[in-house]
Amino acid sequence: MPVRPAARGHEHPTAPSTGVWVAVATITMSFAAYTSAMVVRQGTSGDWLHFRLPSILWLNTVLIVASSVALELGRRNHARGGTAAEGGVLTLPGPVSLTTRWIDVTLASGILFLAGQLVAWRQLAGEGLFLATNPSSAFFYVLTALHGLHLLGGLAGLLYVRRRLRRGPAVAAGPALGAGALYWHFMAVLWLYLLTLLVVRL
Amino acid sequence: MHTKHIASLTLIAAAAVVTTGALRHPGPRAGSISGTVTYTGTMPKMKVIDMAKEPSCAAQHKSPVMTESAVAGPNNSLEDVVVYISAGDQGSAPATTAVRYDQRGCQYVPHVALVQVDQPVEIYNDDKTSHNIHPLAKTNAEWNKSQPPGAPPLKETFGKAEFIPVKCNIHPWMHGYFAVLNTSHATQSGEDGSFSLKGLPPGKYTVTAWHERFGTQSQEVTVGSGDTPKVNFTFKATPY
Amino acid sequence: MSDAVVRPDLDGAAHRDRHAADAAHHGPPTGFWRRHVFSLDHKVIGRQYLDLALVAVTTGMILSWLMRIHLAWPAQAIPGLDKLSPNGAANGVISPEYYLSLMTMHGTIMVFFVLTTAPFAGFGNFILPIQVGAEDMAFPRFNMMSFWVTALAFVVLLASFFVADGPAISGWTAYAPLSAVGKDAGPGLALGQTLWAVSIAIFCVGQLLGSLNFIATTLDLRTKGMTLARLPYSTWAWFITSVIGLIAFSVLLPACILLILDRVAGTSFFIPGGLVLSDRLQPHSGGSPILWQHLFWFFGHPEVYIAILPGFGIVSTILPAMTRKPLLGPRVFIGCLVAIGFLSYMVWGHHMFLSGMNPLSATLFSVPTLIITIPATVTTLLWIGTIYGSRLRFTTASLFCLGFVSVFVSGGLSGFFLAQPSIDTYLHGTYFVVGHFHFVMGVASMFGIFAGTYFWFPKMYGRMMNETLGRWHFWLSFVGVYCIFMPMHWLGLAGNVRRYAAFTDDYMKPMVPLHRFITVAALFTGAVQLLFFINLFWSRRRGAIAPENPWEATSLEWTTASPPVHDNFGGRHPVVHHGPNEYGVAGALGRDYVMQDSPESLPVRA
Amino acid sequence: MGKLFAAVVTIITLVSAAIFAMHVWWLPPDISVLGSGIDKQLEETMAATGVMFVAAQLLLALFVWRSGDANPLRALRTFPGGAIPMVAAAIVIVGAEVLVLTLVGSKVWASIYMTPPDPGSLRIDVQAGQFAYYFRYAGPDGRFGAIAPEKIDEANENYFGLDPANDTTARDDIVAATLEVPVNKPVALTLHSKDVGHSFYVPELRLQQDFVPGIVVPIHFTATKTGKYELVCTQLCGLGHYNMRAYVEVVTEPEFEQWLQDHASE
Repeated sequence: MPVRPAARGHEHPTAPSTGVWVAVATITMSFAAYTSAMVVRQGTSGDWLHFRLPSILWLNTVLIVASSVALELGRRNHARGGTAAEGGVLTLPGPVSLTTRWIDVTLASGILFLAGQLVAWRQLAGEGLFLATNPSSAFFYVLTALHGLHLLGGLAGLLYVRRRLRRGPAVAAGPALGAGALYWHFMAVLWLYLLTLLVVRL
Repeated sequence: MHTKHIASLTLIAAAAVVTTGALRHPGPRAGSISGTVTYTGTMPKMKVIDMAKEPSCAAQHKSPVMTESAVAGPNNSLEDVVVYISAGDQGSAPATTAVRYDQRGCQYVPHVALVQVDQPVEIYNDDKTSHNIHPLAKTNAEWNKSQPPGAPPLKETFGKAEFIPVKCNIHPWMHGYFAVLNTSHATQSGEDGSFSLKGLPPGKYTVTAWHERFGTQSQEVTVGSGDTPKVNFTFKATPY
Repeated sequence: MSDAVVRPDLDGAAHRDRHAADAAHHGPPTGFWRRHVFSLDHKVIGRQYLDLALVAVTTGMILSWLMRIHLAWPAQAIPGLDKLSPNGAANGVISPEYYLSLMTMHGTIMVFFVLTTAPFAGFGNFILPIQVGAEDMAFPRFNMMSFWVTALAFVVLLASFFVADGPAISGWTAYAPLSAVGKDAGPGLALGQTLWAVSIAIFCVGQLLGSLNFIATTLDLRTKGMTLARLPYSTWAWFITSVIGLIAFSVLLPACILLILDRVAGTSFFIPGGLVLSDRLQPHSGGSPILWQHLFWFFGHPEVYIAILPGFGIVSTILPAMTRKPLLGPRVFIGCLVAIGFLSYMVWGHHMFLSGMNPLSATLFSVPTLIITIPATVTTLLWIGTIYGSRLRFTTASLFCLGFVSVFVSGGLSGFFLAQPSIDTYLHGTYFVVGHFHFVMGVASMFGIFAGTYFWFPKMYGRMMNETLGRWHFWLSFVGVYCIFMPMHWLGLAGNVRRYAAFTDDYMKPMVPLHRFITVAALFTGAVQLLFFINLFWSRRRGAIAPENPWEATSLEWTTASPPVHDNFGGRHPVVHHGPNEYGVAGALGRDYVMQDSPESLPVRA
Repeated sequence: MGKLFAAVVTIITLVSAAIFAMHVWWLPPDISVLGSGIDKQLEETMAATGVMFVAAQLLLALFVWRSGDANPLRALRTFPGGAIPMVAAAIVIVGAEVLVLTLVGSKVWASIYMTPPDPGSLRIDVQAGQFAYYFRYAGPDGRFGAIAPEKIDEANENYFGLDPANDTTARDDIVAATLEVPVNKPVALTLHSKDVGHSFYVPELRLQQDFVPGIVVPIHFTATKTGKYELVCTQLCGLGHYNMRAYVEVVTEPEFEQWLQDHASE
């Protein structure tokens, strides 16, 4: 791998992925906190109201999983047998245009997912379930909102990666792309977790 | 503000009327409305206040202190009822002298304070302990300040008419009222339930009586030149 | 890990080119804003953090002065205070609610904006990258955001001094429901409390960004040969602290968000039903006040170690340099740091012995709490053992290290009492607790900060600090803090309750004279800190020019210019051959130490 | 400088230790059955930590004195045995200390919090609110009336939210601002809060327990000495926190009966 002694972070081969792994740990921790809060709160008193989740959530789930797959395809195409981040010998990346197209697909479905989440909120509000209506609805809004917020961060990150791919040298964007993909996959997994949690609890 | 303007205008108008009238025959003399407030039914039993928490206050009272939310006098008379002109007031001068409100022996003196809109209220802590004054205002601004022993009096004013409950969180039994009114024609029924509103120019008035537990009642009264009509109020008392 | 440790150095044209490109890309910025304000340079950011901490600590200390004056002479008018808070301090006399505001702000400012920013974010930012031989942090932009977000949090907190009914009065622990129900609970609990929660939430974000940087930098940006075993102890401490911080703040953030929602959105996470405040039945229902306590203390106790562990690292870095002896049992020391970091997450419940928790779990929480004293004791003994038979150099830095050890012992031992539910039953919520945590996390980490300042100031500003002023600063502070905080333990034993604006209870009245003594000591000790300020500002301009390595220390920052150039090593990439602990050895040129990057083969013990 | 440091640390240590040892400021006399256990536990901890405190500080002072101001060429001496004795010492001394404290301590703790109150105890319902305590005795019928927050009316002394109009069991409940208890009779308290968190602290009873809004916390004690003691709040509860107190009056059985009669409501 193109090792240079310690240098500016965002040029450094492994720092981005380390950073994302740390971020993943942090976000996991905070959602663990929300989960335990949810469990405790539900156990505290019998005012927990169960309600049916908006059906659109399933569509959203499909969307986010699809976006994750698309991004992975993009990353694979860019890697073509290993990026700098993964170590190993340096190889020419696949055509940048293809990679960016996959990224565009990811961005699009990501945005659609967020839109879908908003629709879900509207549906709940339509049923008269607002943030303060009941602890269960409160947790629904809080969890979905925070997941959405983190996803927005992911979108911003991917846009940055996309820019760097276009500006080139594309090979230098490899670590960033790898990190971005890692984060995005985590967002998808996190959503699946939240969905199960909500299904079980609400 | 606005009420003040109207007030002053009406004053001028009234003055004009009086002077022009004076040229022809002796002008109209002010009348007064008086009467008594009584109750029917069973009065709630006032309870003994346990001030054990605050020895310095308990020591100030020889006889046990009772709650004051409904105080009866001889032959069913009702005390501490605020009687005031709620309509037809022909002008009240804005009051400038401050109303004194005391915290003495962990009680509010007076229990109900008559205050005019924008009239300064001076709140004194005469006790050896801290109080906090917390007017639970709804239309006026709510505030909550503590007043340690020896602290200077708090000077406050209320901009809108409202019956404001006042409480002290440090001594939960302390409850009183600021009766903030738009008129200077207001009084409280005495121990025998009697009251009298003096200095009323001839005219048609609505007299309202307010009691913190039994609510409000109103009556229409017409006061002729120098008349002293009688108006009585009777509240329905409930034990709880 | 290990693969990260040794990297093949396949240097080559490609690499050199890219490096040239870097140099072009990362030459020192020229614009004023990029240089001094929104700088990406970890050294500037570190100094910014320290300056922020300086402002914060001054504020916090003045608040404590006001509190102490009020406790000793409750009716005393303080000239001008009525200008700052016409409501809280009418005629300059502090009202009980204003006292609680001062207390809440003192605690919050000191814990978050001083004890977390200065020893960790401040020194860590400046020193850590250089000690690992990096040109900068892993993510300079996040680093800059981290500081400015923290600064914003500070501004939001201070803003609450200027809202109608004053800052929050619910203490730095902001127990629900007092902190959650709003204005009916009393003054300071309306907008002031909301600002508090918002400020802390923002602060969490800043610290998470910071910790992320510290971890990535320590793991990835170590220069060639800088194995984990060769990391200086301060870097070890900062690294472990950032791991603790990462977990702690990622739990406090959710807690604050839920609290804000309870306050502004009408939810009931922490507010149970049927509460009547000021004759008003509250609209909430079903919430759990204990939930807040759990979330808060899950952060809150590790926070104590976030405040003190950097001090451990600083002392363990300075002591060897000043004793000219290697630190006793370096691996044991690092083991202790890890153990403490790990245990710090199993003890939060000891703050809640009396919260009606299941008595059994109280016992379960008390065991790790007592066990955590073992690694703490070991580190203390290691320091004392390092001093044994050494050639101690009495610089201000070393004096503050010695002071650190002394107060840490004093404060740590009083923890034995509070760790036991049976005794905590009596001492909980008394001044004993106040004395305990001020010694062990307040004064101890303060002394760590002072030691670090006197030690690294030459590197940071290129000039030496004045030693005479420094020594006076130490001696007066050292005696002063004992006069302030030791008596608090006695007050606690006598049952003197903390967080009281005045002592009106019959059995507490006799304790007022002792409070007066403490107040005098506090005013004195506070005034002494002026010596430090004078020294700081005077030395920045007039101090003697500092050599590269004034203390004859071994770690990499002492191989750079004072102050270091923009990319720290001027394009050079140091290669590390030795650990940081090579003191009291026969080094080259008759030195008694070997620097980490000096090429000579492993030295022989003298 | 080394001698100076040694001297200062020694003075600070000995003065502090002396003041602790001489009980210049100390706990008020214990008046409860379970308090003695706590006092014993505290005394033992005080002794143990006291020894560690003095030892550690004096060791520090000694080493600093010996290493300071010395000939810079004096040979360095590493601590005999290196770090191992340190670790051993810490683990043995502190570990043993911890073990003992935990074993003994948890016994004391259990005796207070894990043992159920005596079935024959006098039951008293305690309510904390900003900023006063109120105490409720069941009255002749031995039953507590139901409480409803919306019924709370402090202006009329209805602090608990009783409903005497409809709830007959509530009519004879005795509500007082003083905690009146008979001496040597087990007392079982149920603590509940009207608004925010508060705490129940009577130093002489060696008893401290938080009021947690939303839940009822039971505690129990037996007072062994008649007299008037102060109950204070130790959980920050707002502007009147420092003013939140009540008195505990421990009286003889007949005096207590008399008191009940005096306070009997309609």
